[in-house]
Amino acid sequence: MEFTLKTFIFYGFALLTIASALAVVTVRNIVHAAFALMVTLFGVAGLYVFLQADFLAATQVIVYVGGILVLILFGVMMTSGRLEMRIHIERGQLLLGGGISLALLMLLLTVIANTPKWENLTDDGTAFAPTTERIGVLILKEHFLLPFEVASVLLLVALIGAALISRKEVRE
Amino acid sequence: MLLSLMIFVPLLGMIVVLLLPRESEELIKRVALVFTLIPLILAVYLYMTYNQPDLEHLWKQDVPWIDTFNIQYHVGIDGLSAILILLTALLGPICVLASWRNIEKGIKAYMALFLLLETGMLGFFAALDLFLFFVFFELTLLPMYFLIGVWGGPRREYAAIKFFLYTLFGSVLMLVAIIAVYLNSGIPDDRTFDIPTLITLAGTPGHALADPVFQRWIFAGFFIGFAVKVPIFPFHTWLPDAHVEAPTAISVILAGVLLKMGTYGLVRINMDMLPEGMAFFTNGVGFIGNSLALLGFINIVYGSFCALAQTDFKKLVAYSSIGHMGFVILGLAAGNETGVTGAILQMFNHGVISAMLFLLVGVLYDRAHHREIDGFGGLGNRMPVYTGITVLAFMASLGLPGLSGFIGEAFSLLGAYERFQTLAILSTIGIVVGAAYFLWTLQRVFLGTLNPKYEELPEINRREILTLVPLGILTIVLGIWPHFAIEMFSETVTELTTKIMGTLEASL
Amino acid sequence: MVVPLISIILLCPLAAFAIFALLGLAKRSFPRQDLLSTAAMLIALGCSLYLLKEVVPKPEPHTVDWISLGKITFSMGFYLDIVTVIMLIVVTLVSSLVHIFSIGYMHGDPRYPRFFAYLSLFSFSMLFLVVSDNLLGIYIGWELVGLCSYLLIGFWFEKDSAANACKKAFLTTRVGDVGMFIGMMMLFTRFDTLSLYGDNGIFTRITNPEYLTADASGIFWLSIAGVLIFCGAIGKSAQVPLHTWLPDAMEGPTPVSALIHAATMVAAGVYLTARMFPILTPSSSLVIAYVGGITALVAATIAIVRFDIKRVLAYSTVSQLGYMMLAIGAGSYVAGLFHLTTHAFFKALLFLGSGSVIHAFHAMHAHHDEEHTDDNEHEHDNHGLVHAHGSEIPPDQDMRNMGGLRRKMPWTFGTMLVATLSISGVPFFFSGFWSKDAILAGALGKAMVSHSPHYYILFGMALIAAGITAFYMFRLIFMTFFGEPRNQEMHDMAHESPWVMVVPLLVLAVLSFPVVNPIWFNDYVKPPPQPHIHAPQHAQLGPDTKTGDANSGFAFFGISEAEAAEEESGKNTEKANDVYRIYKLSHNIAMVLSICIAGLGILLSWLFYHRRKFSAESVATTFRPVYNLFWNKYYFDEFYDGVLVALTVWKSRLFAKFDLSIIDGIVNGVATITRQIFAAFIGFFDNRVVDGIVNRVAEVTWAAGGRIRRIQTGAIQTYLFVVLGGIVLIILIFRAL
Amino acid sequence: MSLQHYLVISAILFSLGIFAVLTRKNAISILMGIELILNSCNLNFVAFSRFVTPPENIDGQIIAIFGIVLAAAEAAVFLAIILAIYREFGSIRPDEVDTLKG
Repeated sequence: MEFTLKTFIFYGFALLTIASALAVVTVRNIVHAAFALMVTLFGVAGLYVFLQADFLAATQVIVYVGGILVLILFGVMMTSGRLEMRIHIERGQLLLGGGISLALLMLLLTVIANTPKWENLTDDGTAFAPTTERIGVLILKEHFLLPFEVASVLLLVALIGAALISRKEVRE
Repeated sequence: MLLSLMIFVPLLGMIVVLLLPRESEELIKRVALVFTLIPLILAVYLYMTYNQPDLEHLWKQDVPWIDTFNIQYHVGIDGLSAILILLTALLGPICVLASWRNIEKGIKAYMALFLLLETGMLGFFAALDLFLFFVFFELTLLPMYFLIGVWGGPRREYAAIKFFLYTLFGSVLMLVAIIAVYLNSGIPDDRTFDIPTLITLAGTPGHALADPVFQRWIFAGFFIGFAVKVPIFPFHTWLPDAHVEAPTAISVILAGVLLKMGTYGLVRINMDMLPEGMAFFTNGVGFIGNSLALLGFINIVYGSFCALAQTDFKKLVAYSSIGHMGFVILGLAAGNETGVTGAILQMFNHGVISAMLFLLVGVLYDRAHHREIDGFGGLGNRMPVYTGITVLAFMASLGLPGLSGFIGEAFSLLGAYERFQTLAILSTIGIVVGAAYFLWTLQRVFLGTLNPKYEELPEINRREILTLVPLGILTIVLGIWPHFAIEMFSETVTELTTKIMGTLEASL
Repeated sequence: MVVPLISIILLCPLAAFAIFALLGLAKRSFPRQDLLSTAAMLIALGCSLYLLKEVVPKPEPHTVDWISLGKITFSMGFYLDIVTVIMLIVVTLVSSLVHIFSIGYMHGDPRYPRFFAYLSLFSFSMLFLVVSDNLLGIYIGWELVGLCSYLLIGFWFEKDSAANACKKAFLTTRVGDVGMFIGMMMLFTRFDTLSLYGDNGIFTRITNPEYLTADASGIFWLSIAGVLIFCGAIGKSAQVPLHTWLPDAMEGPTPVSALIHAATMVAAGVYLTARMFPILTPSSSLVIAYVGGITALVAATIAIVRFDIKRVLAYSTVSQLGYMMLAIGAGSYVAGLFHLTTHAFFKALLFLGSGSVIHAFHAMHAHHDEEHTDDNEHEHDNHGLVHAHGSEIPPDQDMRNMGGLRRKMPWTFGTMLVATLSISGVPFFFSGFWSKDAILAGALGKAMVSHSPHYYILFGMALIAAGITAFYMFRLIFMTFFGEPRNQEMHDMAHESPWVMVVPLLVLAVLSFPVVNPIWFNDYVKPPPQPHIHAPQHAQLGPDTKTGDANSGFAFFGISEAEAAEEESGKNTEKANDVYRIYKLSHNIAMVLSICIAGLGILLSWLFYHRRKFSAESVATTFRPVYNLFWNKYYFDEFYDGVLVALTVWKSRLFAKFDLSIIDGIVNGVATITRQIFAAFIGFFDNRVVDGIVNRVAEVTWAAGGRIRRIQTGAIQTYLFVVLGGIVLIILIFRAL
Repeated sequence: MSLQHYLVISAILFSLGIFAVLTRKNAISILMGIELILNSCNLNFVAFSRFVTPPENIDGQIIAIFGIVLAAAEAAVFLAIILAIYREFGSIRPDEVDTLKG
């Protein structure tokens, strides 16, 4: 594997993603964690670009960064207040959780390394073709129409549900 | 096909009744009536067509049921079962009508159980597979237990459990006998429960089933099972209790049909399948050879005398049933054409007449709320129509010629006299005592001065008359022209008696 | 023509009853049931008279197969010979007259329509019995008339005495019927049929050795069967010892007594015996004759001391029925049937007459009831006798309240006097004389021919009974119609009955003269052959001589048997003439004796009850034991009630108790033992072992649950730890494997 | 830039997400962990779509879009629940919300 600018940028994004994700799970201040998450999401969006998923990368940025992250920040603001900005972590739990996560990681890595089918599947450098139009056709015209509709209903239900749960009891 | 339809229509009715809401009582009763009328209509059609060869296929069905044991769903009709099915189907709607007003609680469950009972009874008379036969036999037991135990009189639990245990005791012996017959019916892969096949096998010389000693034991097993049902002395004490406690319609079914199941079984299994056993118990040699006739005689005399001593109207009728079933046993024991014809006629006629008697007792009980014979008096003046019908029923029951009860009794005795002279002559005591208790009852309840307590007793109503009239008409018609009934089963009886008498002659 | 006519005769009264019964179900009634029933009977009467023309000498039965079972066939059918027709006419005639009489007598009764319906049903049953050609048919009619008798005796069932009487009548006759049924069973088993006539009938097969051997055992068997069949007649015709029901049956309305309990139903026993004449053997004949003779005498003696006008007539009926039985037993078939016919008319007349008297008194009944009961008791005290049943006599039937009625009720008196003269055997102008004389002559002739002391005794009994009959019948007439009124108040109220009641009396009175001509009777009615009576004197009879001259007196009744014997076989003309001569002689002797004894009876009665030369009371006191015996009816009722009925009831109680305590006790005992012993063990096992295990399991589960539940921390992260840790572990383990 | 690269990144993200979910004592942190897990999944989908299926087949990307939609919905509901819990318990510490404790 030759070391090109492309690979350099790829590794840069990968590192950014992993490092910021690490920050998400380690920093004590929840607001910092939220910002670290933002970076992670950006990183993933970049990786999507490398995977020639341009529409998805854009969606990732808009929805995650523009939507979900803002939502999370609102959540932080409404629940933590001024006092509870810091995240408490217990030592035993930390060790146990770390152990399990590490074990899981090792497991996954072993699986990845030991699956012959997945070896040598490199980027063959096929020309980039914009995906937006095809996604649009697939979702709105071909066989993903139904899932799309279902997903939209799900979203609607979720939003109504969220509104219902979070509002104050009228009766009281 | 039609036969299966007839058997399972009441079951369908039960499901329909169960689906109806509990509150719509009128609807439930009507539905039950409709679902008991359908078998009656089919039975009338059966009466018209049972002996037409081109329609024979309508009245039988034979499909595998449990292949592992070669059990089939085999139902069919011959003269004997046809007449009893007719009786059952006739009493069905009458009983529903008789329950119209006097079942106060749980009419839904009552009707559902009743319909289940009817399926059991019809199936029993039609079954031609021993296993199926037993299943239907037991199927009647359960609804009956609840019908007596839930809707009965003050001692209903006692009566119901007594009925249940007695019958169960009998049916256990029967089951043993059935299994013994099955195991001896052939090599392991070729065993059968099929009754016609078994009858043929039992008549094949050299076959395990044809062994006289084997047949004797099997005969005894079946006999006790059926004897409890008939009931034959000394297995009879459940009957008065069950009758006294059961609601009117259930008494009617009990006396009208359930007792006939015992005697039907005696003919279908004990006589037809086990002629050697039958011959052993009726060959007139010694005590054993007279035992069946002796039991008939004891039933007649004992039942009649016990009836004479009763003070409870219903108990009296119950004991009279025991007496009358004695004639059936006596006629069957005779084994000749006259006797068996008389016995089968007596089965049918007793079904009709005792149904009338229990309905009549029920009418009185519904009005006066007690059944003490001595507590009435002079009702003849107050309720002339009721009295008239009662006189008809009593006279039919005490064997007045011209009414159907006479023919059965007379023929049973005529037949029995040929074989068991002394017992037949002694049995005529039952005729006199029978007249005595009915007339005495008639006097105590209807004659004399009117008991002032009952000056306002209402006359029998239309619905009650409607339940009684068909039975009354049958009583008179069959009394005048018994051929209507006899022609149904005369062929069956001829075949049967030829076999029995042949076996008897060979064994002597 | 025969079958349709008989069908009409049967169906008319049946239809009259059916209309009543069907409307009754709808709780209505036909507006004029009385006219309907009467019309039905009159039609039947017309048809019966017409049937006289249809009689042929050797009739064949008209049958249909009723029940066929393989080899055996029971047929039902009609048999029409002269005897049948005579019975038909007697029944329909008397029945019609009784119907008409009842229109007046029963007027105003609350159950007026029902009475006529019952009468119609009775008439149907009786006619059915008469025309049946087989024993089964006869038995059916037999029992049906019994039912009607039951219903009609108990017509006024509010009276306890009536309710008792009807039950007694049914049960007593049923005892006899059972005997008859056993007889039928015997005959059926032997002959495979219950038909009497025709090629396959019993009377044909009886001579066939295939069915019955003529040796001693066969004859013995036949004798038993004959006597058993006769048992039915004993019950129905109220012969000793089953006679007690008939006097009690007087509780029924008087027209019923006239029709059923005097003229027709009770005579059915005689009819049956006559029908069964061919199977009678010497021994069974003798039994029948003795039963008849004893009955005649016993009933007559009881009748002497009765005060109830209807009871006197009832015992008289019993006595006369005994006569008829005696006649048939003695072989005087024709005489028996002739007496049946004449008796039917004059006894019906007597009953209807007494009904007329009772009707006249009836209005008084209500408000004199009490004081007359007192009177009766008073009188008993005077007699110093225990009158168990005395106080039961209704005042309007008590002859001691009557007297001097002949001026008040001339028609009733006149007609009843005719009947009394007839029954007493006053010579020459009354039918009863001829028939009674024929019976006496028959018995004496039989005695003289057979040299059997039995028949001499029987003749003596019959003769005495004849005398007593004359005595008590005139006692009745004198006490009722002559003398001074004993009860002025009742006497003043009495009146002659309306014409609907008087006309039947007149018709019957005419029939009590020898309208039914004995000569005609003898010409037409011939006794059937009795193949099994091989009396030695008959065996050698010659074919001879039909000459028995019909003008030489009235010997033909006796001759009939001889003639029958002649027709049968034999050679010896001389012997036949001998027998004929003996019968003729016996007839002359019997006639003289019977006239004498009847005269004696009437004379005594006149002296006792009209002229009062002797006091009946003093005679009674003198012969107190005998009087007591008569008064208490030979203690039959006491015996039956005290012994037989009590025994039966006791036995039934015993059985019921046995059932309840022993049989049911065993059942319940088994149940209890099972529960107590078996169940105690099972209970222990159940409590300690089975339940113990269940409880332990439950406790362990409970405790375990208490601990294990702590795993449920409720914190999601704990669960996640466990789940993920578990997954990792599982994967690791599987990889390791 | 082979498939394995993406898979390794995805696996690391997944493990970190799991770690956050297991150890964090703040519900919002847990939500963030879940978002990480979801992202790793999406990344996998897209990577497999890119390398395993034919180039014109982009089903994996569409699944990833649905995944994002799901994540959005989930986030909304999750936060709503957190708000409700906060109102109820005054805390969003998951170990304090233990009403289901046995």
